[in-house]
Amino acid sequence: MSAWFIALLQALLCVALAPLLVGWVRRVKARLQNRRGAPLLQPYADLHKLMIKETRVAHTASPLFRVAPYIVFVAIWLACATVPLIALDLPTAGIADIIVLVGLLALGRFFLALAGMDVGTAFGGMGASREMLISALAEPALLMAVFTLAMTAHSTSLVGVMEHHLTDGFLLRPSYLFAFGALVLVALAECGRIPVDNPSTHLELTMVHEAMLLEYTGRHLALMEWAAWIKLLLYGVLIVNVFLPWGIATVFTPAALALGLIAVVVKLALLGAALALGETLMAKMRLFRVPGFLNLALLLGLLGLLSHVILEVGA
Amino acid sequence: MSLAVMPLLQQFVVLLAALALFLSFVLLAQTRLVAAIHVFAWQGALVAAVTFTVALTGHAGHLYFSAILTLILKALLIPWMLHRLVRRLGLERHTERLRHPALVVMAGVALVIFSYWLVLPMVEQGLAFTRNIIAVSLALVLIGLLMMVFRHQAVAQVLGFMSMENGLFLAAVSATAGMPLVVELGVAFDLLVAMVLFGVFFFQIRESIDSLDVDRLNRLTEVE
Amino acid sequence: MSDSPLVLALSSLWLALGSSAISLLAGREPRLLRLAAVPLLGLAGTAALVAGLWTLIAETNASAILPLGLPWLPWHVRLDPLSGVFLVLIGLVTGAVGLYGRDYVRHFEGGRESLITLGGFSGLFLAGMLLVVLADDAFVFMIAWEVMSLSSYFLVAFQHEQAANRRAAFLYLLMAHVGGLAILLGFGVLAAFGGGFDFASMRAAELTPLWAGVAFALAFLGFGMKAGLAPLHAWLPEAHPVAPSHISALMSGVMLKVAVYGFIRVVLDLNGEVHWSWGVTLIAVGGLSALVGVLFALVQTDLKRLLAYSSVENLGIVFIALGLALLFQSTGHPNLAALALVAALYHALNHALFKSLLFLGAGAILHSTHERDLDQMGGLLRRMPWTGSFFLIGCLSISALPPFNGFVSEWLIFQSALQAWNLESGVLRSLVPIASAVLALTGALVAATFVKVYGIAFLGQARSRHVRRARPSPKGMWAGQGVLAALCVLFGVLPTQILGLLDPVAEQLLGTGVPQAGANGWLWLTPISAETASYSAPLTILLLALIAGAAIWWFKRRASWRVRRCDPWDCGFAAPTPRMQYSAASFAQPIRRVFALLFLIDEGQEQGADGVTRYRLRIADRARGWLYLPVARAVDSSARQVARLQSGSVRLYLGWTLVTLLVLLWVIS
Amino acid sequence: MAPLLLTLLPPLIGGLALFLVRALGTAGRLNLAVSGLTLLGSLWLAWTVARVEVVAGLGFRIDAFNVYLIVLTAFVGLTTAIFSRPYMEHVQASGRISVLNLRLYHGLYQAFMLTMLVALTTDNLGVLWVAVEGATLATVLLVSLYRTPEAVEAAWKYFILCGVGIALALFGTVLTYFAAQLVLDDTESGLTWSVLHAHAGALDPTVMRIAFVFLLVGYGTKVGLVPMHQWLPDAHSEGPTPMSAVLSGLLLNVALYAVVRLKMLVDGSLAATDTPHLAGALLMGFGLVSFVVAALFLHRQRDIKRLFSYSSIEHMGLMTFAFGVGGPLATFGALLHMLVHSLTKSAIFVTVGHATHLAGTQSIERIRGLIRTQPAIGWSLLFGVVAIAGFPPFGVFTSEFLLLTATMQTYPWFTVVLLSGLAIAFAGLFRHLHPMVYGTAPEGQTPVSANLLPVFVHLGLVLWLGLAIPGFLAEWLDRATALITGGGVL
Repeated sequence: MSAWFIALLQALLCVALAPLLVGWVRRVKARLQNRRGAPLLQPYADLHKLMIKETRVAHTASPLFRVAPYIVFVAIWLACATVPLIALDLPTAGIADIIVLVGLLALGRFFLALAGMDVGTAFGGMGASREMLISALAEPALLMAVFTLAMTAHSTSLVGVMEHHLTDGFLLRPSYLFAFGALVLVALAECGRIPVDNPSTHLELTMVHEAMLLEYTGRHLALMEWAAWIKLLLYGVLIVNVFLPWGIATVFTPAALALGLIAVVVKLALLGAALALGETLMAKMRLFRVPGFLNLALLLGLLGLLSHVILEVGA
Repeated sequence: MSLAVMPLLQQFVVLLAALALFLSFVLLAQTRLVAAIHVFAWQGALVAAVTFTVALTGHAGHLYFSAILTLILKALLIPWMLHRLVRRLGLERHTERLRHPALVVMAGVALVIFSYWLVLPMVEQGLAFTRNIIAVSLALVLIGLLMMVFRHQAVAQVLGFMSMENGLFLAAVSATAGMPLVVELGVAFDLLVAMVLFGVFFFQIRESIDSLDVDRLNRLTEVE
Repeated sequence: MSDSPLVLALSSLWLALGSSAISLLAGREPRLLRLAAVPLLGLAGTAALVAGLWTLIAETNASAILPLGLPWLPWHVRLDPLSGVFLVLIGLVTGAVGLYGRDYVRHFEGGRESLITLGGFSGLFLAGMLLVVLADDAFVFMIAWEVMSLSSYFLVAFQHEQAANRRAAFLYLLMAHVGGLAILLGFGVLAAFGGGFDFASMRAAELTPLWAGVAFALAFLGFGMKAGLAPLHAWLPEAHPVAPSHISALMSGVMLKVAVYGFIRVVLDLNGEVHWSWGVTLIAVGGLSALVGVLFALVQTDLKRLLAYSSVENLGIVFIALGLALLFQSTGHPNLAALALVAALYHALNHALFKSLLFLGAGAILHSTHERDLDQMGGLLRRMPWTGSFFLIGCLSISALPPFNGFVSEWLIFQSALQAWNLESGVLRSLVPIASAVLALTGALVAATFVKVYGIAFLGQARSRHVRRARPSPKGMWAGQGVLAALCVLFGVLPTQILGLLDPVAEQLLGTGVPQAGANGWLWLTPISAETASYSAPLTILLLALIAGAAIWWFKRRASWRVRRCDPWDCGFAAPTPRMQYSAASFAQPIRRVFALLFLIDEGQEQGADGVTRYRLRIADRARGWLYLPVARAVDSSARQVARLQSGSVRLYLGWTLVTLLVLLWVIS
Repeated sequence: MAPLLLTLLPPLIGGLALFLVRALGTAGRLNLAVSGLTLLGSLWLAWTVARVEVVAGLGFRIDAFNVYLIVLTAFVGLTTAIFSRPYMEHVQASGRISVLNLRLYHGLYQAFMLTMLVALTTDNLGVLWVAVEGATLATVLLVSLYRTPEAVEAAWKYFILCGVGIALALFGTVLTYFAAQLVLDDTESGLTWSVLHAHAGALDPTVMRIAFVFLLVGYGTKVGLVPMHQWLPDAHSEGPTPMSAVLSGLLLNVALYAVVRLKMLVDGSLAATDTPHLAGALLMGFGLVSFVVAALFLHRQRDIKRLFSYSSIEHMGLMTFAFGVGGPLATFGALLHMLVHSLTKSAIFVTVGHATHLAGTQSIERIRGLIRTQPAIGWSLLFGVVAIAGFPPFGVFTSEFLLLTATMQTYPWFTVVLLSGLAIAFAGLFRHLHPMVYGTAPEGQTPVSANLLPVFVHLGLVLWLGLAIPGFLAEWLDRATALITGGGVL
């Protein structure tokens, strides 16, 4: 029972932490660019404002337009809830393994893209089209990276993977290296970060993610943005907890949980800083350079899988 | 076995067969239509003579009958009909150039040799006589066919056909002492009807392409 | 008792024949088709469904002999779990089509096309498929198979006014015939060893590896051709779309699966020992088909063509799974093979459901807008809400999104692919992951494709006048779609039960099933073990509902629940017109550009008859140029050579006779 | 004897009578009646044979092998007569033919039937030859019936080629007789097939070899084996359609029947030598070549009747091949194929007759939209072709199935050739058929009065044979098989 309670707690924690991570990234970025930047908790304020504002919907929009935000938000939240954040073997983890997680993200993306096309404006379609292109290339890369871990652990459940990783300690696995690279690249693409997409611009012809949200206002927009932030958190947690699971609570004692929380927060903070640094150093690339970028990710994932099969298991 | 030890009648048959063979060479090379018909008539007569001779040698009584039948049919009736047709078609003066007469004749010779080579292993020595006759008649058949291949004049083709038939008669008579009567009659009947039909067709052809050159019967081709 | 399912199945066969018999009278009384023939089809489907379920649940195994056929080879029929599964498949789809067809065929009444053709051959078509599944000897199998092909050919040629349809029908029948001959040859090989054309003696046959390989190759060629595997797929997107939509649903949804059935029957049941290279071949070809299929689907603008191409893709996936099954079976992992096989069957079932659902939806659109071209559609969701919602479910299922059925089967396939570490040979171990990569890529592209389809057709604004005036389709039609949609959800939410149904087949063919799949209760699907992987569709959908409900409840409490309607913003540009929307072609453009080398693209402007310059985009399939045309050219040229025989000169003819004679005489002596 | 006479006399007397009948209507009806009588006689005959294995006498001999061909011949003769009555009236109405020629037509029709039946019933190789030659003579005038240049040309080629062929066959017969005389004491019976068959083992192999070559080339010309086939498409396309129906449906069968009878003798005499299967090998060779070549020819046809005559060549090739393969299964298949092919093919020609009447031309390019204008004709043609292309559930598939399986057991690699041949032939037929039956009809094309009863009957029978072979027929064929190969399949 307590397990379920902790699972619920953790799920809520994801939702709660997501804006913080975004705020942190923005903050660090601002500092790196010699700006004062918005306060750390600005995202919460934004959400609150959007929630209370009146919501507008275009005449041309169909019911799907109004349903989509909830589905997107819920799908991504559920996905996030299945990722061990502070404690390891949670009952929620059994509901969905990594593949289901990817599937849930895809579900969210599906509705996001549909919502983008619903109003029938030029930008919406553009955004949807580009989003599907990016995801079409990113998803296999993601799955390849995930499969590498899964085949190493002989299990597709995240818990299994992490446990396996914890038990046989820190090994220099080339496969993990490749998988890590792939996962990072995919994360950048999927979360619409530089160099694939720029979350903080509405420059028409370069938008991807923002173009689909163009017609959203009020709470719908809030949910969409929030979902996007949760996704960022999700990828962050995936990266840090899968490759460096140390510190995560394996027993449900308050101390262990607290340690797990601190550990994950620190790890995420570092990752966020790295992301900010990267975004300051890199420039956004043209859309048709993105495939190259993602093919690299796919290649890395595949290499990871092969190097696992060939080097680490031995024929 | 050599000619010397043959009974006289057999020698005579061989002689006649040889003559028939010679005649079909003449037929092959003959350019004037009317003359060719005459040659054919003589060939028919020879076949009839062979039949008669074989009848003399042997047992089969009905051979006399078939000898007369052959004579009437091959030597008289069919040539007469052909002659009449030629006259009614106004072809008395018609002559036809073979393209390479020498080659054709050589081919004929080759066919003779071939047919002899073919029948060589046929039966044991005892029947060398019939074997040779069969060789000759086979040669007659093949040369008749050759003639039909090289002559592009309808009447000449019919002549070729008829001389093939002569070869058949020769074989039937000399090798097997005559087919059963019913067959003989049937064959003769068919031949007669065929001749009548040929006559009909000569006119049909002429009215359709106003000529009897079979090479001009080439509408039904699939080569473009 | 044990053979009553068989009796039921045979009676469904009779019902199908009865429906085609009745529609012979439709020439005089058109309403007969709608009131009697089509409902009978549905009834036949239901009977088949019941028979199949009965077999699977009771795990019966009945056979009988019909007083037909050759004196020494009467028609053997048999109903075992494998046939049962496919009876269920046929039954489900046909039942829905029966519901749907009643209203759909109405608009053919008074048309120029003969209703007799439509009804008569629909019945025969169904009967053929049922008989194929029931057949227990090669002779009746071939008869049923060809009847199936032939009647579906007549249905493809049903609207034969357009030359394109005629060409499609011809190509279709040609390929079907060639495939049929290959299958016949394959059976011949088996029978030569088994000493009899009934499946029983074929099963008993001991084939030498070489001949087993030959039999496999022939079966794969024949059935693969029918299943539309690349690179022999080019006929499929031509043929399936031009049939009436409910028939297209049957063809794409069911007939392709009958090909899968035949393949499983011959290779896994009759052909005994399997070789690992077969599995590799299947995986390679399947992967190719999946990619080619989805990429060509993505660039289509004709809705039904697009669906047809996506059938190629899905069959590719099924064959990948079958390949895995063969691979595991040949390397001595029967339990994993069972998993892969079950996954393949599951995906076959799912594809039958959602593909026919989508085809029926396309039919509904066609029915109310007379439009197949995506670039003319738009905003249909508001005009045809039911069709729209069901179509959405279809799209979600085919894009393999949780918690719908497509996801479960693909998840299972991934799971079995991830068991590749069990294989001894390192080469195979490294090959399977690549296959799964292809599978992943395919999945993502499918999602893109169906976002495009749904977004262009049902969302946005209507792009043409007649689409703006679209009317909702009649009850019967959306009822048919509704049934299938409900089944899609059901198959997605209750995977453990479905696996339980499919289990007997694995037992029958491989001697072992997947008992562990449902070991942890019906909530948890654990294909290998709870530790390895688990998925709980019921909980997923439950939680989704809970959270969404909570969110909505939370917002509803607030005053600002109502929304204000306004013009779209569109970055402040002028009010957008329908023509400013992304079109189907433009949506696909980025991906088309990335995979450019696969397509033969002819792009540019052309002057229309009305003097208006328009954008031209034609995308051709390379397979035609590579495979089909050369064969045709070869035949034509050799025919030209042969024609010299018929030169027209009687003397040459005589010459032929003479030469033949001389040559023969030479030969014999 | 009585049934035999009832089979043979009607065509004889009726034929003579028909030469005299002036009125077309009466002639047609009389023709019908005569054919009907013949069918009755043949059925009676069949029944007698079913009771007593063999009916023999007067130089005739009817056993299981030829009796079913006799019934088939009489049956197709009747159905074609049914079709030809209105058809010839239409022809006369269109003024393409004179009254005299019409009398000729009916008389010769029966004469042809007579020759067919005699050829089938006789026990004497010589009479067989006479009858087959007679068949040529009876039909050659019918081929040129319309007197168009093409018709005359076709008739001439038919006449010359078949005449020559038959002449060669006679030479073969003479050789056979010669070989017989060396072993038989009673020379008169030297041409009697039954006697020869009894003494087959003793016949001199060398002579028989040569004889068989001549007989094969001779009768093969009439079967339409490549490369002696050239007369066949011409004769079929230019003659009146009922003629094409009986030529394809019957004449080819009878010629093949003759070949098979003689093969039985040769096999007997060569059994002891080092080349026991020479005859079979020759047949297989000819059959395969004819099959493939004809299949290729199908692709280049512009005339609908030529098209189907080539398909006849193709199927005769198939049967020849099957008889060459030998063995009970293949032979059974071949016999069945003879049956279904002549039923289907004559049905097709009847339909084609209506179709050409409808479109007013035989050129494939100008026959369009049959289904639109007259569904009955369109569908009959479609189904006829489907049947002839070997699609189940039609009987042709059954026989081809048997044949393929038999080949598979003896010469596996030939099956590949056969299958590709079948595919090519199928494509060749359908690429021409499609535009003819489907699509929109040309302006002003109106339905014609068509009597499709024969078509339905034939196709119905073929369908029945495809679904289930009735026991008595199976037994019948099996006895024939046993007769030819010495072993049955049942």
